Amino acid sequence: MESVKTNNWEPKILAFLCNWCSYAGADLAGTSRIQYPSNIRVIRVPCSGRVNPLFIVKALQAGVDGVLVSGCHPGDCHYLTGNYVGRRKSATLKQFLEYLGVEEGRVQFSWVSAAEGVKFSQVVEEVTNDIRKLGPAKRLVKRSDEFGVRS
Amino acid sequence: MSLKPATLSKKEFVSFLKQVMQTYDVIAPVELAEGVSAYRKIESPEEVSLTFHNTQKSAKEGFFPQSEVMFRYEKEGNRTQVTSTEEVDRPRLILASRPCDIQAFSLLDQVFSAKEYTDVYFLKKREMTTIVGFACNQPLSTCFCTSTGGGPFTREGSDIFLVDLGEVYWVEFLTEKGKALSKNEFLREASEGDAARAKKLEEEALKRMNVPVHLDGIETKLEQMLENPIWDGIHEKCLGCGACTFLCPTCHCFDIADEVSQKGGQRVRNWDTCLFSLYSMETSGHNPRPSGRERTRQRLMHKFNYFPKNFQKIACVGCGRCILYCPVNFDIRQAIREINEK
Amino acid sequence: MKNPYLPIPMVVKRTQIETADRMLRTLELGFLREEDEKAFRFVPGQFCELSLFGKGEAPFGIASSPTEKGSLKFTINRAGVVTTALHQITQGEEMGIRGPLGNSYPIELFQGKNVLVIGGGFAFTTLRSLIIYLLQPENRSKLKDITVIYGARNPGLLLYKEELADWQKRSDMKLVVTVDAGDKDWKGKVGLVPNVLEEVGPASENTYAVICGPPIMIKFTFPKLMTLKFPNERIYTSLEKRMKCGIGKCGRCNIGHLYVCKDGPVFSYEQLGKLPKDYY
Amino acid sequence: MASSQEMVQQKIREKAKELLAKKEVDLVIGFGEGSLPLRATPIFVRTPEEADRLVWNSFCDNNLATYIHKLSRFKLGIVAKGCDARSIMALGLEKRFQPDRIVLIGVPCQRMVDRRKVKLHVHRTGLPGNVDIITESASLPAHKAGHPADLPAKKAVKGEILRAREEGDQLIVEGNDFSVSLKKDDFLYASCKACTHRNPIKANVVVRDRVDETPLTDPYAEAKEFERMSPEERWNFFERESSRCIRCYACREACPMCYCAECFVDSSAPKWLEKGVAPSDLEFYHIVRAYHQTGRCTGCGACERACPMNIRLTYMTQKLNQEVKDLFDFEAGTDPATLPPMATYKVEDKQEFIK
Repeated sequence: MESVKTNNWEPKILAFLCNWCSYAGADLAGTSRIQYPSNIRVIRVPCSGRVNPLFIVKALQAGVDGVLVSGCHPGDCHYLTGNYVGRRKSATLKQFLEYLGVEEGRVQFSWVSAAEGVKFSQVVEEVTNDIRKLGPAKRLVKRSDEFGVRS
Repeated sequence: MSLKPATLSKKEFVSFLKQVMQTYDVIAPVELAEGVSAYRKIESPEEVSLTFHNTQKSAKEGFFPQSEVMFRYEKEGNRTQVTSTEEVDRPRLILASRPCDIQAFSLLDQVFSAKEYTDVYFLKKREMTTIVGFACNQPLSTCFCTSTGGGPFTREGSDIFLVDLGEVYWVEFLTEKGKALSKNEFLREASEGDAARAKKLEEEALKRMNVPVHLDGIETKLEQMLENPIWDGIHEKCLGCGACTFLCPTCHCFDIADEVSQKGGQRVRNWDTCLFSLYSMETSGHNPRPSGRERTRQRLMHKFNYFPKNFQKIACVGCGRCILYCPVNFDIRQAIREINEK
Repeated sequence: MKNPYLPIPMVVKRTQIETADRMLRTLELGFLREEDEKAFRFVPGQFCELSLFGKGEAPFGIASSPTEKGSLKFTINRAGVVTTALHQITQGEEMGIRGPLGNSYPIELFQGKNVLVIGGGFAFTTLRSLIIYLLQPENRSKLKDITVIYGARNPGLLLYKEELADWQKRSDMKLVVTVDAGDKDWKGKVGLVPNVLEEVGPASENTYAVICGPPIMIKFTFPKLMTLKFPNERIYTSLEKRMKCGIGKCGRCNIGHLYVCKDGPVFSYEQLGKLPKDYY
Repeated sequence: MASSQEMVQQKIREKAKELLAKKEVDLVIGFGEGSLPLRATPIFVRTPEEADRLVWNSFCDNNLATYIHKLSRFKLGIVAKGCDARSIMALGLEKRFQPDRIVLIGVPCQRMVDRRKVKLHVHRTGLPGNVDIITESASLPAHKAGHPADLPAKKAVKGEILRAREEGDQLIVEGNDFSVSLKKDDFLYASCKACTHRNPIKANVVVRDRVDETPLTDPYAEAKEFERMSPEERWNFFERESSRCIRCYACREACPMCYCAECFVDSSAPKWLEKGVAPSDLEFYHIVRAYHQTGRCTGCGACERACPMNIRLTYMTQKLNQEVKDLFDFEAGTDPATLPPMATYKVEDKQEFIK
């Protein structure tokens, strides 16, 4: 059953994109007609530092196959230091999730500036490929019929 | 006409249970981790573990699970199709419930069947369930069921009653429901010796229950104590977690919430506790029980004053779970003592 | 066995924003099944759990009177998740109700007596139900004087303006509407409910008082009723508490051994005096 | 001959009396005699006379700093072990109390006894009269979660523990039909064995000589042991542990660092998770609860000790502590001048993991 599904399966990836850079980078990729996989769903955030790690865990629970958080390069933060603070959250959360057994690569991070449409498409390509290799997310995912004790 | 007691060899317990499971959904103590057990619907007899003093979570879960779907709904356009999950299609059997938990069932009955409204989810399960009581050969020092109207060998409320005699279980059939199991081919006729052994174990167990907790008159005592300064002290170490109330066999508060899924969703009830501040918090942010003082008071007043006022019985069966598992050693026996001394 | 947790399916027939701040909205709900409508018998003061699938339930007093056939009215203050959703629901949508729940105003006691109704803010909902019920000719004939004092913070926050205008014109009742602060168009009374009560000074002899409002209003009005020599057993109020099941099982709305949902929400001050001071 | 512990107890009482008598504090939070063997219980002492109820032993395992939140309007004296003191310092950094309103009665800690390990040791041979019926015909689930595998395996005693006392490095445990002497070191909390800060930092007064802070195990032993498993095994372990959760939030309430006015689990808008016991909700809760302690956890183990279902929790927080030490060279509650790592940054922080 699973394998049948896997054949047509396309990963669903949630991307938290900083309004000031990566979101504009995605825009640029689009307006420049650069192709990238359509697997990402974007949530625009004011800063990569705004991404509460809770959002990432929630996204995984809600059933996305992967999460990408993308913000401004170091030194370029619109709020000066938001991406630095976010970087610490990202580093610790990533390690922690992998420690608990969430596959490496489910949660990824990138710096993409507003000028980097090409880089944006490459990042999405890479992340999508990584997650496609990992297969559908199973750990932590809440099944729609899930209730009570999982047997 | 009562049936003669039987015995069941422990070697044949698994076979016995297999046969039972052909007719019943069996809810039995399962060891979730070493030394931690709770009642679960079992898929195979091997899951059962009867080596507990008492389980952490009580057997009330057999009728009132921590989370329970009340109905599912599906939306189609403007219409919503609601399907209740109240029906119980197979007979159920709660295996090896301690007498304290069984006494608690009768208290929960009062709440859930109270005349104005019947709680179908609880009652339908209750009706369909056969209860196999399990004597406490070794009550713990934290047990005080004999002070709350029960006892380690109290049969009341059981359909069948088991006593662990070492190599075999002593099996008594107490009700019509219980007798339905008497035809199980793995039961043997009990001997005089078995009866004597069961009797002796009962006497020994009762002898262990030698530290009474004085609950006579506590309802009246508490009547005048709502604003007593005693509450300032009693609650102080309480962390405000829900461990005691969630493990308590008589606590029955719940919350109702909707869980949404893609097609529709379900309305669910989950255990809740008066010790959480959110429990009584109103949408405006106002909380009539703003601190641990009021919440601890509510817990004790409900058990020993409000519940008896409504149902003529205290809402405590002396199982000792709240004493054993409180993270800060809040001991309800001490609280009772303090109340009595006021 | 009847399942008291299953909602009765209803349809939103009409909606109306009541107040200038748009925080209060009245829903008029119609029954989808005839048998439900027949079975639904209530008395003013009772409430329902309004049920929105996916959002949950919240309790609301029934604002319409049993004499207004064909639908039920509820006025909803937007505060939390459920009430916000109830502000968004549109005409023609389906939803559920559970009820009628709780006790009611002691209407049978009012026979041959005067009735004083004091309301404040949006707690006026079940009082609307009560007043309309009492004004029905058959009921009205059994009563002596009816006096209603209703206050809101400002004119924009007064509920049921049509009804108020109607009652103002009637000769078989006395209506005093007051606001804490008027605006340029306000021609009516300005003053706090407790003070207006004192000014109106209704006789307490042979009179039942029903009072509903925010805790602060109750706190200051109650002593005035004492001054007017209303005995505790003839003052009634309706309480609010966090509720879930509405049928005395889930536990959270107790005051002492009573449950506001099942044994209330209407209590006399005599009853409240005997209960633990756990309700405010 | 008074044992060192009795002397500590005496000094705690003296200090508490003095603080209360001189009105330097309104109350002293310390430990009193527990109502059960192997236990002490938090007490709140308001008069010099009451100070004689204060005790000190190897069962004083609660982190008393958790009471600061509801008592911060008072001047507090707190009996503080190394871990309590760290929590207090960490809370000070988060401005949870006025710095001059807490007096620490510091107790260099002898490490606390894990009562569950003792009980399990006693339990493992089965209960007389309730002989294990199942294990002969069928075995229990292969991996028995819930407790570290480092328990002494020898068979000892049966039945319920009714009394326990300490004699030097021994723990005398007695029941109706047994009395056994156990080596305390075999029954310590894993978090105590790994502890490297047994001497309370910044205590106003210290009631015993400094203890040697060399830990009995690797400071990150639990995390390292866990990491030896494959990702799949790790997830299964985590899933199994979380599945026992009853949502009582004892772990949250026992933790001094858990004090959010509204915890994410209690928020209704947005509703982050349901309130039931669906496994993924339990997992979600445990991940976020632990992760929220990043750079704030002092490794006291209060969460795990509080759990009525014996869910293992410190392997998670210990990993976070290890990460924070490796990445930011920070240990919570050991340095009153440095901001917690998640509240700050360095330009040169590692970022190889970022594309």
